[in-house]
Amino acid sequence: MPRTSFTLLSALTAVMVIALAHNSAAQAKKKIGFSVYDMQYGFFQEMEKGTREAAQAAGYDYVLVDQKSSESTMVSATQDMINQGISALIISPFKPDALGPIVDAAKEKKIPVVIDDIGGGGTDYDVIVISDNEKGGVLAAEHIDSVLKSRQNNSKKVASITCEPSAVYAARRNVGFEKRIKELGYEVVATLSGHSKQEEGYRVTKDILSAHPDVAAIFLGNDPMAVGAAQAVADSGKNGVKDVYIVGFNADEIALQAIKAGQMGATIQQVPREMGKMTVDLATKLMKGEKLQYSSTDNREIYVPVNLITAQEADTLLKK
Amino acid sequence: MSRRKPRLTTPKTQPKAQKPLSTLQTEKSEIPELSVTARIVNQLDWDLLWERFGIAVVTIVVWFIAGLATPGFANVGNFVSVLRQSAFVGVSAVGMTIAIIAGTFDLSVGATQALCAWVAVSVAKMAGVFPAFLAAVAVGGVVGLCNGSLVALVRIPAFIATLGTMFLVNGLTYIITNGQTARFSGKSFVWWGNAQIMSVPIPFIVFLSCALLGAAMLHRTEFGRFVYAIGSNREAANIAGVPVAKVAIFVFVVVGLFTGLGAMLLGARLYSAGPGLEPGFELNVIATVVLGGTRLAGGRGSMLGTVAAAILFATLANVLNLNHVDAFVQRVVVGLVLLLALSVEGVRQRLAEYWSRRTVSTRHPLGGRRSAVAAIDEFTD
Amino acid sequence: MSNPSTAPVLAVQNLSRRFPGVLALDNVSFGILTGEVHALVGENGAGKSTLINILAGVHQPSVGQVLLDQRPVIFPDPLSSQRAGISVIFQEFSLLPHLSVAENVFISREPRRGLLIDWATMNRQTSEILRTLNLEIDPTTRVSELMVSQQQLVEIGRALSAKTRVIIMDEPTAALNEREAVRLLEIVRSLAASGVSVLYVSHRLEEVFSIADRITVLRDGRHVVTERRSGMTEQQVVSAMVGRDLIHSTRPNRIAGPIVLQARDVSVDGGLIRNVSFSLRRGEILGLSGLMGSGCSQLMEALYGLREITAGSILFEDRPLRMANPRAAIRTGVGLLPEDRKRQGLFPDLTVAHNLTIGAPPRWFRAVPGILDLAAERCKTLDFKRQLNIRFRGPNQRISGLSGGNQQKVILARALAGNCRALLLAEPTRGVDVGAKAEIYALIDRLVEKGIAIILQTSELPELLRLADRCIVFAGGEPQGELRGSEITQEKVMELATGLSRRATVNSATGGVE
Amino acid sequence: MTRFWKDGSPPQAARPTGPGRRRVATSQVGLMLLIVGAVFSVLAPRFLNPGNLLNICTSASVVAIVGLGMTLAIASGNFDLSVGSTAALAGCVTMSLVQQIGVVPAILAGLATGAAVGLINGLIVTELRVPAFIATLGMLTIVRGAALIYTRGRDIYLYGQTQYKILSSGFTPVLLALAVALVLWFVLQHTRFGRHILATGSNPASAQRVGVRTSFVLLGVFSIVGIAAALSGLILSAQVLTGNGRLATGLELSAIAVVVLGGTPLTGGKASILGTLQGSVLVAVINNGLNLLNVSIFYQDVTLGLLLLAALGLAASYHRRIKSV
Repeated sequence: MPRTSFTLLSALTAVMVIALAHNSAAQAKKKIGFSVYDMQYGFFQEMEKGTREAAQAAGYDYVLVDQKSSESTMVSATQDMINQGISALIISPFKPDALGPIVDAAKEKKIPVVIDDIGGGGTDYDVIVISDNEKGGVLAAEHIDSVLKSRQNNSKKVASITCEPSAVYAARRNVGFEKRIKELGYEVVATLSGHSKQEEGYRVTKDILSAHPDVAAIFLGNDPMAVGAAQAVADSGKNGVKDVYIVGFNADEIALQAIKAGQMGATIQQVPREMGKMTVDLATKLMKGEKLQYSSTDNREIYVPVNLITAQEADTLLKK
Repeated sequence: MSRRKPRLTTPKTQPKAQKPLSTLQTEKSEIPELSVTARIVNQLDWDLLWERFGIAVVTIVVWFIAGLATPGFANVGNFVSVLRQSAFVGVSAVGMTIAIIAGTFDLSVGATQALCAWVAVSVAKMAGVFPAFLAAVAVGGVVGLCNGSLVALVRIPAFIATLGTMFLVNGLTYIITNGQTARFSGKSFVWWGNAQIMSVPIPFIVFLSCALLGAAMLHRTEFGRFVYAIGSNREAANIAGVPVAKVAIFVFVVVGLFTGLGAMLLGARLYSAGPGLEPGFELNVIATVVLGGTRLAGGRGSMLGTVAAAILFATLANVLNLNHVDAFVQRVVVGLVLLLALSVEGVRQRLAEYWSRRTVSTRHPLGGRRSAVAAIDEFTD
Repeated sequence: MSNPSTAPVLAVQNLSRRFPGVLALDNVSFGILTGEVHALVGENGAGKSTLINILAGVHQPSVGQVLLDQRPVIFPDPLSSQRAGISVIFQEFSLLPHLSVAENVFISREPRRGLLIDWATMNRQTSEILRTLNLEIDPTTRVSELMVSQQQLVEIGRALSAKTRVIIMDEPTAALNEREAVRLLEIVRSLAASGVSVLYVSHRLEEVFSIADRITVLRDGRHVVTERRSGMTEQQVVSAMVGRDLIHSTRPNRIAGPIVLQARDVSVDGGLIRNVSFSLRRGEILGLSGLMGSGCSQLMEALYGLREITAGSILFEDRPLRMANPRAAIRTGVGLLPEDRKRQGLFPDLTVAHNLTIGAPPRWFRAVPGILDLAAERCKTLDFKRQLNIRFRGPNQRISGLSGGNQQKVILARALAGNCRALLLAEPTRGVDVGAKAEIYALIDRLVEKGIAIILQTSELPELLRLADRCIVFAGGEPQGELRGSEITQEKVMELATGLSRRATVNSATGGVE
Repeated sequence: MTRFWKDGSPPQAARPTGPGRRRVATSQVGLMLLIVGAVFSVLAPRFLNPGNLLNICTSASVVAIVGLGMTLAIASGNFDLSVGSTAALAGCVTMSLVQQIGVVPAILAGLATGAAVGLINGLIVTELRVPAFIATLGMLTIVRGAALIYTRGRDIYLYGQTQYKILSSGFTPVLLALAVALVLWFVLQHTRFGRHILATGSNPASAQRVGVRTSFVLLGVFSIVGIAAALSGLILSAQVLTGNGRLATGLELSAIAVVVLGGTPLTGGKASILGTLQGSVLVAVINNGLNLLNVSIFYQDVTLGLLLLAALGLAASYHRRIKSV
């Protein structure tokens, strides 16, 4: 035992020595650090792509960490990245509420913080680029209304399926949707969670269909679930456009394909890649110390338009 | 589960915990015809050594390699971060170590942590740090008490009982919080998760003190004795006068308390907490404990191992990130490390058997007799 | 009895086996003839188990070879050894509690139609085989529901079903009481008569001498002697086993002191045991004897708080005694040496010290959780080491490294450690070798002299005769009578145990039966 | 007053309730099924309509198939936590191959993947002697990672792939589940391999000594679990016609839950195929019912938890009552 503790000590001292050696080496090129929500999702893969390309185009070094949908990983990994010395931090937080320690750490090192989507968690970030989730929901509601109006079977029943309960900000999509659709005189017969998963979206939709065979449209908090839902509708011998109008969120590739294949109605497009690019530009400005143009100054937000994607837009998008 | 592996005909080498060196020498003088490797494999109690110090050594080695190979690993700021990160799993792993040594198990720590963290943050917001601490620990304790009673009194197998409470607490947390995350960034509260004293992070200090406390409980108190006894042979423990039920309940309470404390630290660390905090936390904790050399079947294990394992996992995550290893690959690496570390003992046994078939002495090792008895006693049981 | 042919059916030649750190078998050679009962004797650790395991294919020899019909064979695994016509009945059995009797008999040799198991045939053949062992049970019953003696017959049935040529029995009577043992020996004889060779491993010499044709003695992993039974005396065998002569001690006559423990019309678990009354005095040994299932062991459990006492009263030192659990029992001053050491006594992972003090670890404060006084613990351990002369290297040695006898002593020490005044000994010398046995007897005598009152439950009549001053014989959960001093003889005990005579000197309480 | 006297007693100690407990637990889950079903059919008007029942059975069968495999694992005294990841990997492999090599070969490839993962699990447990719990825990992350690497984190979609869709449409999942159940029941009851699984779970040491090749048995068991996991993975991927590395996360725990609900004891040596089926239906009924009533997802976990505890609590108390007599 004493021998081990001795080795332990000597080991630590040795590592410390190496530490000094490393610290002496300073880096010249500016480095942009991006901390991404979870690379398991197509949406964030797109966002990461946009960010990376923009950063490299602007001639920055670029480092990435994946929060793997865990808040403690988000904080620790991002802080590690800050410790490694970056000139600007771009982050799409898994839990905006947990941004506090990260922003503090960044401020300590005078590093500008650009938040990419999801939410700012009321922290002292420099700017947040956010696609208006609630607006997206409203968009979906109005689109559904217009579609259903044009139809004979005027069932006023719609359903709304949320992402996992802990994804507070994604929930706003459904909030916006439900508020608007009610105003338009529809009945929301079911608000359930599909845990952001394809298979769950499928299962829940099936349940909804057997509870309310006459449901006219379903809005889902993200595209994987929407795709699942579309398949569920198909499996119960109906169609995701003509019979039960399925609307998703994100405009992921799978969704666009599904729309193209006539299996689901529409999706709300966010533009992750553009957002990535924007964040890099903003970071550049901040590093230069320029003023920014906010959409809403009080909480330093810059809105990214969300727009509706139906069959023809889907085609054009896929072409690109 | 581990009890049921078909390995019972494996002879164990003889414990020479207290003075392996001297015994090694005496044996050497008696069995000269053994090859060096064979002798070492035969004479040292490898599983004991490995169990005690294996992971500690591995961790140190990893630190060395990382320090040399990874730019940016070896700097104070990074060490601080690694150590801090090790604490959040670590604190509740301290409790889990005790539970697993006692031959039980708690799958509900993840859910409990989420609930406690939320409680801690909300109470801190309303009433301040100390009440928050009390509240979090209390809630943890209560959940532990439920687990304990289910296992010891209702006599539901720990695995299922805690699986049940896991689902239960999870749902309750969502219902209580209505899915909302609580947030509080009061300096005095946040300090507990993020500050450091002389570049030693507070959470790590707490973690170490918990580990010391746990070790003290295990080795210096009657309770600790009972824990080992129950883990080693529950029926015998009962006959020997160990209050098995009471101890079992208390074990789960302890797990709950430590989890509550860890949860508060995490809440402070994140300035916030809510439902769905840290998915898969329970499995990380268990993996940490077992990686630390604690035997899943109970009866054996040490705190040192748990501490080392916690640091090792944190280091691993850190190093992988520093080297910009793809997140998907990271999953694979972590899993592999776990498997490698845990197959060491099995492989060692294999080797020992292999050598024992090859090497044989024509002369009888006088000193070897008692151990002959031992070996035979062990596997004829 | 049968006149065995001279060709060894199974033999070992210069057999050696090394385990990490030990040489368990060292150049052993001997042969088993067809149709003979060949006894293999030796102390624990003499290498019997290793030899058995090698013949069973569980282990493989490091050096030397096994000869079947003079041809060298290698058993890489148990299956191949069984295929070669060898079956082993291990002391702790190899039964699968969740499976039926038939399955246990035919496991890994299940009769099949195509892919499927042919249950009908299997069950039929099973009951045929078991009938030859006059065991009448439904082959579809789960083994976990059988009594130990029945389970053993199932094991033998398995051996027979395998068309075995050599049956190896490891301590077959260890778990049996006298009566069942006698029956087993008959079965062994008939097996031998039918041409099956039996390797009978035991250290109960009276059995060995009653059935063995030849006897082989092992010591310290080496072969000492193989000799026809007629050519050896018990003394010779013993000294061959132990390497020295043992002085056979006899029961000292003792003077009993005041009453320590008194039972009045005690019933246990609502009628499992009924109408037990006795009084136990300082400095005497009260024996409990009876066939398997007679209730002795249950009574011991009840006295130790492991079973509920549903009627009657127990006085401990004239104070009424209510024990909810063992802990309470220990606190009041009752100690138990459990029947099954491995299962109920030992903590294999823990050190000698921990094993010894676990019941009542010495503490600094009475507060809970009590802080341990490690120094005191160490002293206590060494103290007992001296008193009971237990052989171990140091208090921190793992107990799994001790011999059976020493393990037993440690557990005895544990029972004594909680300053016990009434000591319950269940099978105190089970799985303990001859040398240690004598020691433990002497030890018990010393304890009694010190004024500890002892209740002894044993299935070995010689042990009973050697130790007990008085003896209550049980049958069917009721005491059949009490024997004193010289009255205690094998005949008398068996007579009562089998319920032949109800007119023995019966306790007042047990007058009216049923 | 608690007594552990008989607990953990070795084979030779006679246990009064050998078969008892399983039957009890099975009947219990059946009983619960009836009660819960009755409640929902009152509360939710459309609960009993055939479409919904089929819907329930479908979602039950996905878990059931994994659960059935898991039943074998648990009966052999082991565990498999890697089933969720295995399902995902198999799903991805199949989806990616359907185009190139056609549906049936792709499906076979998927099942083969499952078998391979299972085999690796088995080898780690038998050869490296890592406790199954930890071994499969490690494999859980490894295989998940493998699936993500294989798909590069992207989704594979096969819209309009109608043949593959058959796997999930109509009665197919239910029939598959029943088929698996039937086969496994048959294996367990009437084949040597099956009995040897129980033997291994009952007492590995003895089993080995009486000539059961326990390592082979375990390899077989783990492979079967792997295949079962793969199969349900395929069904899931067919349901949504997309494959990705996120598929079937957390499947392992729900699978274990249904097995345990079904009354297969964790101590090994016994298996209740019927119980597992009932268990998975029970869970499916509850989730479906709560969805029909538009009850928040929050309550589904709670009910599942309560259910587990209730079922096992009853079983335990019954067990104890028998014992004490």
